[in-house]
Amino acid sequence: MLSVQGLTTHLELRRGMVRAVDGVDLHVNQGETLGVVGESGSGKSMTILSILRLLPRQGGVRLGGKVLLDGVDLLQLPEKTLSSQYRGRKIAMISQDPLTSLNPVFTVGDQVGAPLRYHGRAEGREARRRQVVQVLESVRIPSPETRLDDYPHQFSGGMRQRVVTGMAIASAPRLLVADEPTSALDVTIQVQIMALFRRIQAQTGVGIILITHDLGVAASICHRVAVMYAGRIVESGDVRTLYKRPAHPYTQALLQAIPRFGDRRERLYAIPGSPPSLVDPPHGCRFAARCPHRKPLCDDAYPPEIELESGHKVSCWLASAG
Amino acid sequence: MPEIAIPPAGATAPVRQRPRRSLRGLPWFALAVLPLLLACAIGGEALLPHDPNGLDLGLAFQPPAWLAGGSWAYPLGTDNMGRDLLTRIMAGTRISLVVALYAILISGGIGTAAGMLAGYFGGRLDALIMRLVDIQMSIPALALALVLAAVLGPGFETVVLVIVVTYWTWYARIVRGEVMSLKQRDYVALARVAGCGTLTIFRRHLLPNLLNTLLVLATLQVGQVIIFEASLSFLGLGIQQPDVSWGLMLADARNYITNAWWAITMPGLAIMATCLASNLLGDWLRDHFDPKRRQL
Amino acid sequence: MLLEVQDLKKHFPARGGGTVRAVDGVSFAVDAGQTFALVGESGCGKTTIARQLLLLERPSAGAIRFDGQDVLALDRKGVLAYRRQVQAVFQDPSSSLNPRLKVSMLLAEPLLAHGQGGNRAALRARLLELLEIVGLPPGALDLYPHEFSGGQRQRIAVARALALRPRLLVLDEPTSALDVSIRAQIVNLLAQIQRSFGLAYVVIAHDLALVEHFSSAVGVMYLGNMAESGPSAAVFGAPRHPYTQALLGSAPRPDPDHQPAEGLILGDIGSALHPPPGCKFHPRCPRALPACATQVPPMRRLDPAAGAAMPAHQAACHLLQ
Amino acid sequence: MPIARRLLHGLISILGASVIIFLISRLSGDPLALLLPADAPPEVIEQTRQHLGLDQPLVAQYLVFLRNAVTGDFGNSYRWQEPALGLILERLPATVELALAALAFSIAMAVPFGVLSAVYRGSWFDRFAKVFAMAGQAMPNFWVGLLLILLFAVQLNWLPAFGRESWNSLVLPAIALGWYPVAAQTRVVRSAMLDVLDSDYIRMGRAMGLPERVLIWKYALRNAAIPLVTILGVYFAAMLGGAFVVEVIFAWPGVGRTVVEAVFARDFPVVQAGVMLTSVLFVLSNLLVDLSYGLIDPRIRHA
Amino acid sequence: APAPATGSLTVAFGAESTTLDPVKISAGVDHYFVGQIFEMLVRRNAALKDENWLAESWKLDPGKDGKPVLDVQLRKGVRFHNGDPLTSEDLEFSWQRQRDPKSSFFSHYVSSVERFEIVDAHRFRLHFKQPDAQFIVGNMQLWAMPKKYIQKVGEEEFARKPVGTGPWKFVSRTVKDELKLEAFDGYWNKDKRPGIKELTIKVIPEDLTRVAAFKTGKVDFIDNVPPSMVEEFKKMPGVKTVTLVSGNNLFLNFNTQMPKSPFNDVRVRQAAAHAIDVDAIIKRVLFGQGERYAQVGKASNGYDPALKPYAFDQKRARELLRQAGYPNGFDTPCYNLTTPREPGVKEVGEAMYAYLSEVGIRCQVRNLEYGAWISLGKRGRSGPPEMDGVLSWMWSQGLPGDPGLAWSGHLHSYQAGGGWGTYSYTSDPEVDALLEKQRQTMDPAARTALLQQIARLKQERVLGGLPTYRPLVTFAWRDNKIDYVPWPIRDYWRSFQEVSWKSR
Ligand SMILES: Nc1ncnc2c1ncn2[C@@H]1O[C@H](COP(=O)(O)OP(=O)(O)OP(=O)(O)O)[C@@H](O)[C@H]1O
Ligand SMILES: Nc1ncnc2c1ncn2[C@@H]1O[C@H](COP(=O)(O)OP(=O)(O)OP(=O)(O)O)[C@@H](O)[C@H]1O
Ligand SMILES: [Mg+2]
Ligand SMILES: [Mg+2]
Repeated sequence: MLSVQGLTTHLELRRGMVRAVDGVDLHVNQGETLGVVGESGSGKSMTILSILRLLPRQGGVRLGGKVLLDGVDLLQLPEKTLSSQYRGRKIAMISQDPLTSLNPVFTVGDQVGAPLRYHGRAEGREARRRQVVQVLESVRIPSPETRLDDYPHQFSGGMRQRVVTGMAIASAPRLLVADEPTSALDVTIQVQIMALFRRIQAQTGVGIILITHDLGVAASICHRVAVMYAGRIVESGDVRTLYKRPAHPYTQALLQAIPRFGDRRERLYAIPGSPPSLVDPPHGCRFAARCPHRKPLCDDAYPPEIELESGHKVSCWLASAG
Repeated sequence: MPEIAIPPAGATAPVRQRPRRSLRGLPWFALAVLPLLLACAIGGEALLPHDPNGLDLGLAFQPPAWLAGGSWAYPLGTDNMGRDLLTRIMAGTRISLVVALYAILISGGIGTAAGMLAGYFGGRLDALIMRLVDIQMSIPALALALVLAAVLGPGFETVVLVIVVTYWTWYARIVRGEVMSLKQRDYVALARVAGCGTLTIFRRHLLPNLLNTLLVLATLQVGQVIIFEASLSFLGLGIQQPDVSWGLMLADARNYITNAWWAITMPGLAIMATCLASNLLGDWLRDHFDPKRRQL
Repeated sequence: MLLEVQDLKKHFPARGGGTVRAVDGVSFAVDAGQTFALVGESGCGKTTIARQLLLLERPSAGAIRFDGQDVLALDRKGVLAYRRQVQAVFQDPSSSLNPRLKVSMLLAEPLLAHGQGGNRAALRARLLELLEIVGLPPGALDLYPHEFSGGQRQRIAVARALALRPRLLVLDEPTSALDVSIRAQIVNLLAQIQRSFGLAYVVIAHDLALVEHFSSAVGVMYLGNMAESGPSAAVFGAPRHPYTQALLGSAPRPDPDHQPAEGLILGDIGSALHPPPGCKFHPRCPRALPACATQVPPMRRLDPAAGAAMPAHQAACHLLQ
Repeated sequence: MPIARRLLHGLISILGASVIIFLISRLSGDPLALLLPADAPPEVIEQTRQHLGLDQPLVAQYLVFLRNAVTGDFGNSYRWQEPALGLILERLPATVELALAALAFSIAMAVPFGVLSAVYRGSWFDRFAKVFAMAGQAMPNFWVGLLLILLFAVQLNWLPAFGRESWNSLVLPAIALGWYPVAAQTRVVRSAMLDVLDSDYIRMGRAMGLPERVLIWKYALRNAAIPLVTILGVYFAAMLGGAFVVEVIFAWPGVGRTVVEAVFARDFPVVQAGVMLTSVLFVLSNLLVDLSYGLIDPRIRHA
Repeated sequence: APAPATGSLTVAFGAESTTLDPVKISAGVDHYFVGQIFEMLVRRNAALKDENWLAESWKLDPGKDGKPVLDVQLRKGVRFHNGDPLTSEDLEFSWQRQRDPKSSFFSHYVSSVERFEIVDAHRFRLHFKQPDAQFIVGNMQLWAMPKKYIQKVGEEEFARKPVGTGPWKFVSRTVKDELKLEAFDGYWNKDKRPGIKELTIKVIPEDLTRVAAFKTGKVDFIDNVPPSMVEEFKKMPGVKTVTLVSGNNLFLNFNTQMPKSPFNDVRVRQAAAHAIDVDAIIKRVLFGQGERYAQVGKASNGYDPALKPYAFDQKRARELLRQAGYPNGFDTPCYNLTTPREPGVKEVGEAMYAYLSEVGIRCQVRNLEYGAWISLGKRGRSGPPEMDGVLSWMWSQGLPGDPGLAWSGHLHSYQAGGGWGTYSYTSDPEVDALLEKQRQTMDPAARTALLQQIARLKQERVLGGLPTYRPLVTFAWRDNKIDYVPWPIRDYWRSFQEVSWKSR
C-alpha cells in the first residue's frame, strides 16, 4: 500500500547540511502496523514528516526518493493536491506530542469538525455536530454531546489523545502515521490508547506506522518493526523474529540494555558512546564506532541490505559476511 | 537518486536554494552606522569642522553643498543662526550617546536589581516592587517629565533622570519575568542544594543568564532614548543650548521647515539612521540569542 | 535508619482557589547503601517529595529525620551541614546544568559553597577524581555543558552531586530524558557508585522494570498517598494493591508474546485538586467495594513475619481485610 | 487573579501616582507669579494664596486634595476658573479617541505585517515590513506629524491638518501617534506566529489537510494574538502619553495639550486632574485587557 | 441699514485666552477674546484716534484738594446680549467687581477710585482719592458687565457663558479648541457691525499646523504668521496681510542690585548696549518681523524721536568694559526663555548672548521654561533677587501704549507692599521720584513730558534693562473672500468688529 523508497531528507541549516533521513526504505500493508524504533535524533519523525511533506518551514529542505501511496508518488504531487486530496483523507497523522496537538483556543468540537468542514464531508452546523459526536463516540469519549463545546485543556491527556485519534481516523484514511502517540502518557493510559489503535485497525483495516523509542510498546502492538539508526534503517522484520533473533548488533544491544521484570542482573548491557552527528556522518556503518563486533570493513563502506529470511532484512557486514 | 527540491508544506514562498553564507544575516546597516557614531562620540571636539555653537547670522540658511548656493565648507548646510549642520549633528551624536549610555546604565541597573529581587523572592517584596512599577507606569512618562523638568529645570541631568525614572520599570518587568522562569530551572534549585547563598545564585546563575536579554534591551533602548529626548526637546524640556542634541535641532528647526527643509531633515535623518541601526542591531541580537530563531 | 520520612504532607494553594494536596501523608525510610524507589503516575507527588527532602520546599506537615535529627528544625548552619550530606540529580541534565558555567565551575561550586575548595591544586585533583568516577576525560573540565551529549551531561550532573561526598542522593527520574542506549550507562554508573561509596538513594522513576532492577525497596504512590510499599522483591513479586497490580500489568514489555492487560484500571488519573473521597483510587478500581467510596483505607502490614531489617510490605486497601 | 485584587492594585497605582504628581508639581514653583498681573500688590497675592489654599503645609494640602478628589472635586483651575475635572473630562473623549485610533492603526498594520512576515519569513515582504515598522520607531512623532501635514494636508490637500471635526481629521494624528509601536507589535505578532506555526496543532491541522488560509488566519492568529492583547493595556497607555506631543501638533483638543500647558502655568488642579484621570484610564484599560483576554484564551477563562 | 449678517467664518489664533471674564484677564491673549464680547467706555479706533465708545461723553474735573472727579455720560440704547439695557448700575457693579480681590486680579487698577456716584440711569461720577493718570490712559478700567445677569446666574455661570455689549455674542466654547460667536443683532453701533453671522475662533498653537489650516482653506484668517513665512504669505494670490507692531517690548534686564554685580557699573551696561547687533538679529533671526525702539515705542505716550538706540559698536563696547575694569571681560549667568511665547524669542536670546560673549561679557546660558522664567523675573519678595546676571524679558504697554504702568513694575526700585518694582532689578532714586510723580500728574501734556524725561535718563544710564525690539505680528486673511479692517490696538487688534463678506 505505502512504499517508501530511498527517502532522503536533508536540511540546510546554518551549521551545515543535516542528513536527517538518508536513504530509507519502508513499506506498510493494509491492516498492518509497522513500528519504527530508534534513538532520539535518528530521524524517525523526519521520515514521517517527509512522507506527508510537512517538514519544518525554516531553512532549505531537500527531499529525495519516492513515497508511493497506492502507486502515486506523493513527493511529485503539487502541494494543493496533496493538501486537499491526501492529507486528512488518505493519510492521517498523530503528531509527536499528543498533548499539544490540539489548538488551545478552539473548542474540541470545532477542531474535530474542521476537517469535515473543509473537506466538504459535512455541510451545515447541525450535520457537522452530529458527525463530530459520532467521531468522539467512536473513540469512547464519555457524553460527547456535552464535551463538544469544551476546550482541550479541560480534557485529560488520555482523552486528548483519543480526540486526536478520532480526528485522524474520521475520514477513514488508508494510512495512519503516529509519532510517539503514547510517550507522554502514563502506562495505564498508554494501554488504553494502544487498545484503541488495535480496535480501529480491526474495524477499518488502516495501515499504521507507529514511531516509538519504547521497545516494549513496539513489541505489544506492531506486526513488523524497523530499527532506525542515524538516519537509516538498520534492521527490519516481523516483530517476533526481530525481538527473538535480532541480527544487527545495534538491535541486539538495545534489547540487552533494557531491564526486564524478574531479571536482576548486576549490570545492564551499556552501549558505549553516543550516536554520530548527522551533519557529517561516518562513511561506513554508522554504528561501527559503538559496535562490539566492529571490523575494519565496517568503517569503509555502508553495508548493503540483505534479507536473512522472508521479510527480515539487515544492513550489517557481519550478517553479509555470514 | 534524483534529488528534487520541494517547498515545505504550506509555504508558497520560494525556498532559497542557494547555500546561506553566514554573512547574510548580519545587521549590515547597524554595523555601518554605529562605528560612525562612535567615532563622532569618541573623537569629540577634535573632529568637528566648525564650532557647533559658533553662530554667524550672515551665514543663516546655507543650503547643503550639492544644491545651488551651497558650499562645501558647510556640506549639509546651516541652520537659522548660520551654524554648520554637520558640526552640530556630530556634536549631537556625543550628547545623544552619552545620554543613552547614562540612561541605560542607571535605569538598567536599577531595573535589573528590582526585577531580580521581585522575581526571585516573590511574595511581599515582589508585590511592593510591582506596585511601584504599576504606579510609575500609570503616570504618563511625558507628564512626569514635564513636571520634573519644571522642578529641576531642563537640561542634561533632567533628561537622564526622566529617562531613568521612565525606563527602570521596563527593565524591572522584563527581568522579573525572566528571573521567574530562570528560577524554575533545575540548576537554580540545585545550586541551593549545593549550598550556594542567595548572592552567589544571583551573581553566578541568574545574572549571566540575563545578559542576553539585557544586551538586547539596552540596544533597543538607545533608539528609544533618542526619540524620547526629541519629544522632550519638542516641549522645550530636552537638552539645552549650548549642548547640542538632535532632538533639539529638530525641534528648533521645525519653524523653518518651508524655508530650509534641510535644517530639520538632516538631524531627522541622523535620528532615523541611529534608531534604525540600534533597533536592527537589537533585533538581530534578539534573534541571535534565541536558540529557536537562530537556525533561520 | 539514615532517612526517615513520616506522614509528610504538602498542600499548595491552587490558582483559582482551593488546595492541591500534592503530598498527603507519606511515610518511608531508607538506610545507607539502600535504594528506595518512588513510583506512580504523573502528578502523584513524587517530585514534591523530592523537593521537600532537599529543603527546596517546606512541608505542610510531617517530619523528615536524617540520622535521627529533625531536619525541619535545623538552623542555617544545620541546613548547610545537611546539604553537605544530601545531594540530588534531576531528570533533565540540560536544565540542571547552568549553560553559562564551565564544567570545572559546575563541579567546584558545591565545594566552594561549603568552603571545601582548598587550594587550587587540591581542588583540581578533586575535580579530576570526580570526572574519573563518572567516566569522563580530564579535558572535560574546560568545556561548557552544551558541548556534551545528553548522557555525558547526566554524568556531569552525577559528578557534581558527588562532589561533597554526600550520604544520600535524591534522584528524580535520572534517566527519563535519556535514550535507551544511554540509560543503561547511567543506571550502571549509579549502581556502581552506590556500591563503592555506600550511598543511600531515593529514586523516582517511571520505568517499573528499571525500578525493580535498581531498588531495594519501593513505594507506589497514588494521588499523594502511598498505595503500597515494601521490599522490591515483595512488591513486584506479589503486588497486593489493585493499583500496583494495574501498574505492573499495564507496563509494556519488550516481548512480542506478552500483552499488557487492559481493564485493570478504569478512566483517567484523578486530580490532586479535587481528590475523590474515601480511597482515592476507588473511581478507577475495577474491584471497588462500597466502603471504598467513603472510608480511607489504613495502611496494612502484609508480612508480619518479616524481620525488622527489611522494610515492611504494606498496602492501603479495603480488599486486604 | 481575582478582579477585586486587580481593582485594589489599580487603586494603589492611582493613589501612588497622585502622591508623586502632587508632591513634585508643588515643588515646581509658585503659580501666583503666573496668575496675577505683574504689579499686583502683596495683599492681593496673599489673599489669592489663601483663597487657593496654597498657604497650607504640603501634607495638609495633599489630604484636602485627596478628600476632595474622591468626590471628583479637583478644585478650580487657577487659570480657567473652571472645575479642573470638568476641563479634563471634557477633553478626555478626544484623547481617548485619538489613542484608540492610533492603537487601531498600529494593530491594523502590525497584525497583517506580523502574520505575513512569519508566514513568508526571510522573504522580501518580511524585510519590507520590518523596515517599514522600524521606520516608525525611528522617528519622533512630532516630526512624523509635521511631515504628514506637509504631504497630505499642504501638498495634496487630502486630509485636514488640525482639529477634530470629522473622521478624516483623525487620520493623520492617528498615524503620527500609532506608527511608533507598529514595530514592537509586529515583532510580537511575528514571533508568536512563528512559534504557533511550528506548533503541533498547526502541523496537525496541516496533516488533516486544512486550507492554509484557515490555518494561518484562524487557527494560528487567534493564538498569536494572545501576547499582543496582553500588552495592549501598556500600548494604550503609551498612546495616551504620546498624545501629549501629537495633540499639540495637530491642535487636537485633548487632555495632553491641556496638561502640558497647565504644567507650564503651574495650574496644579488641572495637572493633577489630568494625570489622575490618565492613571485611572491606564488602570481601567489594563483591567479591561485582563478581562478580555479571557475571551480569546479559554485557558484563562476557566482557570 | 447695513445688510443682515450671514454665513459663518472660521479663523485661527495661535494662542488662547485663559478667561472670558474681563476682570480676570492676566495675559495679552485674553484681550483678543474678551474684546470680541465686552466693551469699555472709550477706545481707540482703527485710525488710532481716541473715540468715545460706551461713553457718550466724559469730563475730568481736577476737583478740590487734588481729588479729581470723572463725570461720564453713558450712551443710550446700548443693550447686553441678553437684552438688558446698559445703565449706570451696571458700571457701578463693574467697578465693585473689579476692586474686589476675590473676583478680580485687578483690584489695584481701580484702587484710586474712592466712590462711585450714580447720577441717573445713564450718568455717573467717579470720585478719586488721588490723581491717577494711568486710569485714564488705561481706557478707563471699566468694562460693561451685566449686573442683573451676573447676580442671577452667579459667577461661575457668567464665566461659562459671558454676556457683554460687544458686537459678538458668546455661543459656546471648548477650551483648547474653539470659541464660537454669533453676530449680535441688537448691537448698538450700527456702522460697525460685523457682516458675518457666525464666527469660530480655532486655537492652533503649532505654527506649521496653523499655516496648513490656512493654506488648505480650512480657515480664512490666521494671526501670528510665522516670521519665516511672512514673505511667502505676502506673495500669495488672494491673500492679504497686515503687519502690526505688537504691544510687547523686549529687553535684556541686568541685575544692578547685588553688591558684586558688574552691571552695577553703568559703563558695563552701556558696553552691553553697544555689543549687540539688534538690527542683524531682527533681519536674520526674525526675518524682519521686529521693530527697534529706544525706551518708548513709536506712537506710544512718551515717544521721543530724538532718542536713538545705542549703535552696534563692538570696539566701543570693549573699550567701555576696559574702562569699567574688565579688560578681559567676565563670566555671567544669562537666562533665556525657551518656551515659545513670542516667535523666535529663544533664538533671539541665543543670538544676543552670543553677541555679548563676543565682546567679553561671557554668557553662561541657562534656559528657563515659562513658569520658571516668570518666577525668576519677579523680584524676590524677601531676601535678595534671584536673578544674578542677564535675563531676557518683555513687557506689554498696550498699543498705542503708555509705559507708566510697565515702568512702575520694572524700572522703579522694589518697594515691599507698595506695588512698585515687582519685576525690578534697578534702583535709581531720581527715576523713582519721577515715576511716582508722573502717576499723580493728571494733565496729559505735563505727564508726557515727565515720561520723556524718564526715558532719557533710562536711556543714558541703561536703567530698567536694555530695550531691544518690539515684535511685529502679521495677520493674513483671504482677501478674495472677506473684507477685514484691522484695529491696531491691543484689546481689539484681532477684533472682528469690521468684518464682512467680500462685496462683489
Ligand atoms: N527543526 C529542525 N531544525 C534543525 N534540525 C532538525 C529539526 N528537526 C529535526 N532536526 C534534526 O534532524 C534529525 C532527525 O530528527 P527527528 O526529529 O526525525 O528525530 P527522532 O528520531 O524523531 O527523534 P525523537 O525521538 O527525539 O523524536 C536530528 O538530528 C535533528 O537534530
Ligand atoms: N509549586 C506548586 N504549586 C502548585 N501545585 C503544585 C506545585 N508543585 C506541584 N504541584 C502539584 O502537585 C501535584 C504533584 O506534583 P509532582 O510534580 O510532585 O508530581 P510528580 O509525581 O513528580 O509527577 P511527574 O511524574 O509528572 O513528574 C501535581 O498536581 C502538581 O500540579
Ligand atoms: Mg521524533
Ligand atoms: Mg516529577
